[in-house]
Amino acid sequence: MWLVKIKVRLKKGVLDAQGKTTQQALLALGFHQVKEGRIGKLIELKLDGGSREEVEKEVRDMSQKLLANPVIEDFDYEIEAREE
Amino acid sequence: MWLVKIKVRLKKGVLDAQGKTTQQALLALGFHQVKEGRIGKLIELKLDGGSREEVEKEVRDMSQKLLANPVIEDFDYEIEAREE
Amino acid sequence: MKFGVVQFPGSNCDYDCYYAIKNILKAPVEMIWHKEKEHNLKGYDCIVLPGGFSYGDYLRVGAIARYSPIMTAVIDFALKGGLVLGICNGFQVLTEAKLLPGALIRNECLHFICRQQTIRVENIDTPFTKLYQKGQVLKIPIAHGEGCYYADEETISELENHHQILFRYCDARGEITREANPNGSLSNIAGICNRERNIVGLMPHPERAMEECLASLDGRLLFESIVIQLKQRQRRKFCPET
Amino acid sequence: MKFGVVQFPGSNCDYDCYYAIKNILKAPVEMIWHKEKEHNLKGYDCIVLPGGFSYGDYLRVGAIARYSPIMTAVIDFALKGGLVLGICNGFQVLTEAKLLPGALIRNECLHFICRQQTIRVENIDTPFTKLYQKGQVLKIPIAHGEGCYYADEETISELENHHQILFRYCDARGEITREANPNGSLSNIAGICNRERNIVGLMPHPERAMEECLASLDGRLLFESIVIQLKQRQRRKFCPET
Repeated sequence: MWLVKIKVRLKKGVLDAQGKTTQQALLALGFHQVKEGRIGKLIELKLDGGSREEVEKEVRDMSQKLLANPVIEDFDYEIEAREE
Repeated sequence: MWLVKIKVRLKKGVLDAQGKTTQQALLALGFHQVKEGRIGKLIELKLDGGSREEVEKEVRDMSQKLLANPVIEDFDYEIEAREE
Repeated sequence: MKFGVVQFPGSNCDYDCYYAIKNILKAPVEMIWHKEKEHNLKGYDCIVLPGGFSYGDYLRVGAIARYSPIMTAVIDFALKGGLVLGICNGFQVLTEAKLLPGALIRNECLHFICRQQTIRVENIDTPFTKLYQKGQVLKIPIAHGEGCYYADEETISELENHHQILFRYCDARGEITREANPNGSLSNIAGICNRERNIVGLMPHPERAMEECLASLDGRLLFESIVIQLKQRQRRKFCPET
Repeated sequence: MKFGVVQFPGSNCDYDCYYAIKNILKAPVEMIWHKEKEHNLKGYDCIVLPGGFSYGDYLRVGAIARYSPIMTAVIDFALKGGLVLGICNGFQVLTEAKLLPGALIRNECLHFICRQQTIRVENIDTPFTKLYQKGQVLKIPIAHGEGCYYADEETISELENHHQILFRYCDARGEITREANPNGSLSNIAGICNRERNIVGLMPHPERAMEECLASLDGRLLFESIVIQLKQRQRRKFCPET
């Protein structure tokens, strides 16, 4: 069993309205040190079987096809082996 | 300057409709190995000044107040020092 | 007697509420802009948090609206016993502000739901439901993507034990079934109140079920319950001996 | 001649489109359920992807709908030259399916916008806009939370160079200004087509601006343009010598 953590972030240059609003809300709450806020997705999948290399190939493939939109998003990932 | 990565996940037991739908979409796309899918948030903040301890205190505080809702979500975080 | 309807950026049922109170109830009502930090809500008797997509539902539904400047006054007003009604997004804001327990999460089904829904009146011992009958089945529209009520088991038991569940999703005959639950809410919960019974949140839109042309009048008694309650309060104020 | 309107789970403007085509255009139209994998869209001349919140907008708007079984047929139909119109969520699905360039992201302003909007017709050399006049200002409602058009600079230049920008947000006098831009779209883009001009996506809802009672008739010419195009095609088919 593999645990895969895929992090999907808006590309630099793409307006992150949610991140900006959250930063402003933090400032309004008195957290004046917050210089920037960005919000991405943390997608965690459990995958069956295969070698690490196979899993890695699958993860790239599903990220490019569905999990991230390359027009606006970048992704990276971590793969961990897990006991059942 | 500090870069803080806050990961907000739905608690175990809270229905993750988005994660489930995404898993089903991956299965429909032929990624049959996907046994579970969960979707959380990756909140990345840049913070000014302070010691690591101070930043950690701030981050806990803002997570509890705004970034995560303890009724349905858990959070953890990483703090990295960054050159300007 | 005066109602106040709070407007957040992204509120879109604010005028529905305003219209319902002013033109159908014929009760005094004013709009209150969310930025009014210094507002103490003096002179208001019931505050309505209307539906919509406040702040685009960023982060979590209701999360950012909860820290709007006006909310300090709303919390203060509520904790002093003022009547507060949160509808749809307003219910979400009330849970985020911890004025009501639990949270609203994404619908179990895949999508935003917008349709007529039957709900059953579970408790009438509140200023918001006194004119209904216990067990009465109402037809009230729902329109939400995040209306699945969630709380831990302990909280749900507490809600039950203190008769805080006011409305449950039901079928046309009033049966509380899994099929009649549109969004996966625990215990089919559609609306609750706090233990003091002056704060109510519900996902259905009673303000959209108050005229013949909208296919149901079942939302009317909710607002009329409030008006009667406020009139009684007023009378008590002027004739304290009664 | 036949229109088809695709229904995804969470589509909610499907009946608006169906009604507009059937009752106002008086053209043949059928609903197509998203699960119809084997559907080859034979007999259809124009496919409409309607607005709504397909699959609750999970992951990204349009992302999951894009992999619905019916989309294989839609892509095939589109690449063979069939007319495809994506409105609002349908536009988002078309970009996710890469039938149109770019992406739609969250509105720059904080919230879901629902209002009348003026847009300017930028190009009339398409089957969807031929009955308009270049520069004409239309009043068409918008209703979206994720309508901010984004593409990299190169793509925007290409869209310009190939006259693929069909509609831009403008003020009442037709000026393309920052203030008239409701959602932060690059170059005020409200609608585009592909290079072959048979696939169009736009955020405004022309199907909601086709009757007097809806305060604008400006959406009508879009659908009537399609009908005229299809009639011409049909004529050519039967009298190939003309």
